[in-house]
Amino acid sequence: MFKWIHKFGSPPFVYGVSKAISPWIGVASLILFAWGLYMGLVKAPPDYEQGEVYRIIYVHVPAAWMSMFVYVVMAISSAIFIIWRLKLADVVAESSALIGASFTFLALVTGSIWGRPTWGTWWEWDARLTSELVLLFLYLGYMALRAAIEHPQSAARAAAILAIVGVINIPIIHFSVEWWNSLHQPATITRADGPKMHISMLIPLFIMLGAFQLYYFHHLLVKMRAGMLMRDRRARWVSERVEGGRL
Amino acid sequence: MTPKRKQRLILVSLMLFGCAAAVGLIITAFKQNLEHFHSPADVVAGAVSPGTRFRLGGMVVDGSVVRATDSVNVQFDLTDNRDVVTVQFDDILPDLFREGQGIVAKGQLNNDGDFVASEVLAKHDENYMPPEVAAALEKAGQMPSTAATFGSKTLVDP
Amino acid sequence: MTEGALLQANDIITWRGETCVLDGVSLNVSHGDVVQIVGPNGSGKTTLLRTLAGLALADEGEVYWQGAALHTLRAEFQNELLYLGHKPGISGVLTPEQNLAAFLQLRHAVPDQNALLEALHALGLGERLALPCRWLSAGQQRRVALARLALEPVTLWILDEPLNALDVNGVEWVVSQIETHAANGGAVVFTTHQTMPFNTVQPIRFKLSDAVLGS
Amino acid sequence: MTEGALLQANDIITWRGETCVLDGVSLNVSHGDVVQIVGPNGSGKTTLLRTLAGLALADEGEVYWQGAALHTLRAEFQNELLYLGHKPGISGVLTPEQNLAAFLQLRHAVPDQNALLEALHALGLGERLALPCRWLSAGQQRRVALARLALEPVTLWILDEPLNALDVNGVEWVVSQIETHAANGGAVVFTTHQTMPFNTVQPIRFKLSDAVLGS
Amino acid sequence: MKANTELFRVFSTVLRREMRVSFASWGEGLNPLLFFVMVVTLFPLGVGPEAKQLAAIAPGVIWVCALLAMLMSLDGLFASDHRDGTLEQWVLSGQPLSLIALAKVCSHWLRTGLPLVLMSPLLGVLMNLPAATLSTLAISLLLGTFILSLVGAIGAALTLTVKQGGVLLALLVLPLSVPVLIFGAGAVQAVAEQRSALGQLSLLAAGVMAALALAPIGIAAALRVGVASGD
Amino acid sequence: MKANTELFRVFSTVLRREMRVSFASWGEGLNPLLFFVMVVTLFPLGVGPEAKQLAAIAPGVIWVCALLAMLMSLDGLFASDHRDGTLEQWVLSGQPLSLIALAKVCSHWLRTGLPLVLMSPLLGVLMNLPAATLSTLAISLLLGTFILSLVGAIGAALTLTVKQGGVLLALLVLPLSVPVLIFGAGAVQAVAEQRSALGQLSLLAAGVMAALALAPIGIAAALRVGVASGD
Ligand code: HEM
Ligand SMILES: Nc1ncnc2c1ncn2[C@@H]1O[C@H](COP(=O)(O)OP(=O)(O)OP(=O)(O)O)[C@@H](O)[C@H]1O
Ligand SMILES: Nc1ncnc2c1ncn2[C@@H]1O[C@H](COP(=O)(O)OP(=O)(O)OP(=O)(O)O)[C@@H](O)[C@H]1O
Ligand SMILES: [Mg+2]
Ligand SMILES: [Mg+2]
Repeated sequence: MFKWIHKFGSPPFVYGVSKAISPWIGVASLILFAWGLYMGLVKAPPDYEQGEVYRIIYVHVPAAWMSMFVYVVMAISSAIFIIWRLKLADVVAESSALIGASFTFLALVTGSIWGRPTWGTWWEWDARLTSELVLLFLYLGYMALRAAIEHPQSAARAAAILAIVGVINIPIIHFSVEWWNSLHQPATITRADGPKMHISMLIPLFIMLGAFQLYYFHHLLVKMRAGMLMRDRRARWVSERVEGGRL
Repeated sequence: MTPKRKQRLILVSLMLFGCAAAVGLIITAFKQNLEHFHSPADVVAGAVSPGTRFRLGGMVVDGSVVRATDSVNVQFDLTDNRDVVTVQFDDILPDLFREGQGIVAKGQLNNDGDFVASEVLAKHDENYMPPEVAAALEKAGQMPSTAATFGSKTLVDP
Repeated sequence: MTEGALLQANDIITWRGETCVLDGVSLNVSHGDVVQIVGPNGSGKTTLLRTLAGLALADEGEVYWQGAALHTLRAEFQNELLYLGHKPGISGVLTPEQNLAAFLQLRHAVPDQNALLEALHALGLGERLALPCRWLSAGQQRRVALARLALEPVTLWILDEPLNALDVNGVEWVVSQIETHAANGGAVVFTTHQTMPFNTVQPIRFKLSDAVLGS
Repeated sequence: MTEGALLQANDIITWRGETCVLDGVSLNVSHGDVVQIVGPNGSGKTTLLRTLAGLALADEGEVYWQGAALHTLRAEFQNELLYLGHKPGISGVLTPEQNLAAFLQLRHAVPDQNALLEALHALGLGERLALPCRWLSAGQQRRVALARLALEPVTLWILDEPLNALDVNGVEWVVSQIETHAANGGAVVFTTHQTMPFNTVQPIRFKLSDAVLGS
Repeated sequence: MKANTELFRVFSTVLRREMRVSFASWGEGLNPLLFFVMVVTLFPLGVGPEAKQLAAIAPGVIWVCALLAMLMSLDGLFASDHRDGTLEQWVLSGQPLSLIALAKVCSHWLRTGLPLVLMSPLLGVLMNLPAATLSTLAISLLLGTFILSLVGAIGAALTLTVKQGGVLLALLVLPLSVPVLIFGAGAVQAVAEQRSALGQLSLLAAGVMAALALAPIGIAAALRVGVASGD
Repeated sequence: MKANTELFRVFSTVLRREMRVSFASWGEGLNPLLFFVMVVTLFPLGVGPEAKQLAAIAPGVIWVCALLAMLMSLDGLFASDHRDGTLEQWVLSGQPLSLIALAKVCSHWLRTGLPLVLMSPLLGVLMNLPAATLSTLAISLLLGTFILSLVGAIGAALTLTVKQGGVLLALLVLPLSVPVLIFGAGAVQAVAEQRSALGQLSLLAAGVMAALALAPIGIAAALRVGVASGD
């Protein structure tokens, strides 16, 4: 078991796999984006109450979900790094921060734009909105902390601690709409009794979600390769690859 | 058990106790009214004195909306199915402001007992569907309640 | 793994920036050993001592305490360790007595007040007991920190340039402490650029070469 | 007033709290003199050196520079003085080069960049030119400060334990600098608890007794 | 039993040492209090002393100022211990570092948070807060400042080796303290608007318990990392 | 002529060194700016984001925050130079200490005051200040923060050897900075009420000139005393 993890967690192996599959994932994500946007912006019907405005959902919701998903990935790999000292896990966490922050920013911006016409305000210090803003700050803090500590090993561990501490924010984001009867609407899709959204509107949403996911994985794989090269720059497998021109 | 182990055990159990206490307190908190707003019934009962800024939550009474012809000024009634408070507002209302819809208004009572709002927020519910589907559901009498939960927690069952 | 070694370092490799400061260092310390790490300025002595104490993480290699990896029995190891580095942990606003008492109380339920005063007197600080440490001279501050050698009965001492700023008497005091400690079966790892007038022990010299060349 | 003395201290008395640290100290330093202040820890060496440099004020007594009281010609005196204390004025965030350049520029309109690099290389810091000083080892930091000895052509050096943390090579470098300086007619006042391998000069030893007794 | 008293001894040793340090440098202790009082009293000067306007912004102003005062004082929480090597000694003491950290935080709160709490009713009066809100103000600050001490200490420990880490500290601690601010000011606001503040206060109390249970572990882990990176 | 260039060299040497230091530890430079932005944006959080109310208190809030940001950054102005011995070296450099002090203050202002000034119009917009007041806000801050840097540096130098002298610093500097706050906020208020702000602004300018002329001497004297007391 441990041997197995070791093989599949070893940088040279991961580097090779990543190099082989990341272009395909990138292409797939592009296709899904085009398809999802077409379905969402053109094919899907307008909403009975909101009319056309609601179409911002096709960016807002995937971005919001990804913002949380990426953070969870970051926190879990940070925990793995702290507990088992697996350096690859740290590379995953490091590579996720920036894109996670971008998703969060996107969710905040699209939410704000959507909130103005529907709620009557760009911003309210409501539980969902505030906790999502906190998430953005956590991402920024993570990156800033990494950058600020000069000793790379210490930087990695300190940032990992921060990522783990901050993970309490994720359930707060998700359940805030139930706990605090907030301005933000309760869950439409992620609910026990099934989605409260018409199927013709729902399908494009899932396509967009797929596109966002694949885009994240593509980005992650590419950044991880750079991270692994940097970290293992003194290792033999890197010099072999450099000499062989197989970066 | 070595003393070190024992120490660790004590520390861990203290930690667990702390977490449990936190969970207990959170549950108590949610039993309390964490709403940021008063209901019309509170206002009529005199819970808030004029001049105090506060939020008022409730449902817009059907047919009560009166718009001024020469300005954006608008007046409507807000209810929790028990009492009614008149609200005045002179700014642009959000798209989702409808009669029968829950809203929250920020402002203060004037001396006549009317609520002068400086901001009105409307909330959208979790349902998304095309207009045709909505019409069909309406016909079948299966339309989910449109009163978004924003004000509904203060609503008294009629 | 050498049988019977108290402290053992295996193939420690530490990089700082693009410099390999410790380039595969292995070291054994047993009961009664007095080990002096020698090497020019910047050769990695401080880095090595901090790694042995478990303060700094090595990039590769592992330190063992009585046969088990350090990080698996941190508390047990630390209970047997006294580490004094370049910054000896003396607060300038506290008096020598307060400073020492805080350290002793962390180890023993009831610190021996008499022994404490005795040690401070032996170190020539008898007239300075009530003075905040920031008013003391450089050598006097160092003496306050060194008083712990006489007060905390642990097995392993790791001392980084303990003689800094000490006068001749101070140096002799440290030497005699080390000799007594080794005679009692304790172990000492230390560095210094000065020559130490040892009488009863012959320190094992462990040489580090200049880090720059290893880069 | 002694004729021809470069630096002269007359009957310096300094109290710290209830302790008389300097109890009427008088001292003469002339061109070519190398004066070593000796005394046990806490005997007032640092206090004396700071008084000579004009950093600390004595309760009584006066320091003269070329016959005139220090405070009457502060700038002229300071233009001829290099003082290196326990804290040598090296900022941890700047590189060795930046640190030194700032000092040189305060003295000379155009500091000699070549000489600067040469001195740093001679002190074994050639590979650390771009490293912020806080990453340097204790001895390397001290070396950066000492590089000024080779770079600022002034008459009087006042050095408080310049050998702290230095290795054998470092000590030799300092010794040779002091010897050259004295041979060129400069004057040096310094303290150290270590023995220094002087070849061409014989330092004048000026003894301070333990301050505690003077209280 | 033995292990129990042993733990208590570690805690009280560190607490006593810290109290001694802060007595010796009394200025440090007064710092945040003075800041708090000053800023709150500066506001009427800058904003204009209209009674009604003041009362409207008072809960927010007082709470923001308290938060800032805590944040400021956190910046140097471990700095001097790090500089003089005490932190290294604590890490190597063989005692639970999280307990030492907790003692350190408690002493920090006793000399910064508690004075704020005691002073706050007076400032509330100065800012024309209705008398009914004063006790809520004090209680919310009591709970809130303690959370801030605990959470802030994680930030302070994480930024240990960052030169002048104040910005970073603020960046790290603020997201976690925004909820405290919202519930704290919200509790006072609620009473001012004649609603019950019990909900907000129990959330703050929950925060205290959770932070007490979890923060010391975070602080200890961060301190280990900070000390390891040396310098 | 010669003496002239010599003085300029001293000034620019110290200024350059200080700029290097602050580049190397970028966090330090950002500290006050971030503090400023943070506090100003925290206010809507605590007070409630209502546009009209915000605009009414905005000049005061922005000015108070700027004053605090400056005060905070002053606390450590000479601390690290004192700790590592650079200050001793400056005192002994044989160059006019007041000039060195002035360079130090200028570099302090460049990396703390100036960013505040540049950021202030944006914050004004955030706080719903009328557009016409923004330039006055910036100009009043430009003059005011420079006075605060100069006057504050005297305080920082006086409290050099006081451990954690922040309290003392604040006590010393505040009385002198309250007038700056009143005129500064007053100028913005005046424009908001469509009166002329010329009176307040010229008073601030007078303050700058006076402080430029006198403060460096005070700072130098205080530094000498601080260094002499050693430790
Ligand atoms: C700045 C404003 C906003 C922010 C920060 C925000 C944030 C979020 C977040 C974090 C989620 C994911 C929650 C989860 O999966 O647990 C979410 C979901 C969602 N948001 Fe928003 N939102 C904002 C505005 C809006 C507006 C104005 C609307 C529409 C009226 C809206 C509609 C939705 C919907 C439909 C979902 C999916 C709910 C589900 O899980 O089924 N959001 N938002
Ligand atoms: N980031 C870095 N990049 C390059 N070299 C570094 C870096 N950080 C530290 N170093 C080098 O690592 C070495 C650390 O050495 P260490 O402090 O262990 O020396 P030492 O043997 O204790 O020296 P001393 O006798 O002066 O105390 C120094 O040579 C230092 O210059
Ligand atoms: N406030 C005070 N009360 C009493 N004694 C004091 C006070 N301040 C300083 N001292 C004493 O004054 C002396 C100062 O000595 P100084 O630092 O000059 O010694 P030194 O000869 O340089 O010693 P070292 O060799 O350790 O560097 C010390 O003995 C110190 O304890
Ligand atoms: Mg060393
Ligand atoms: Mg000395």
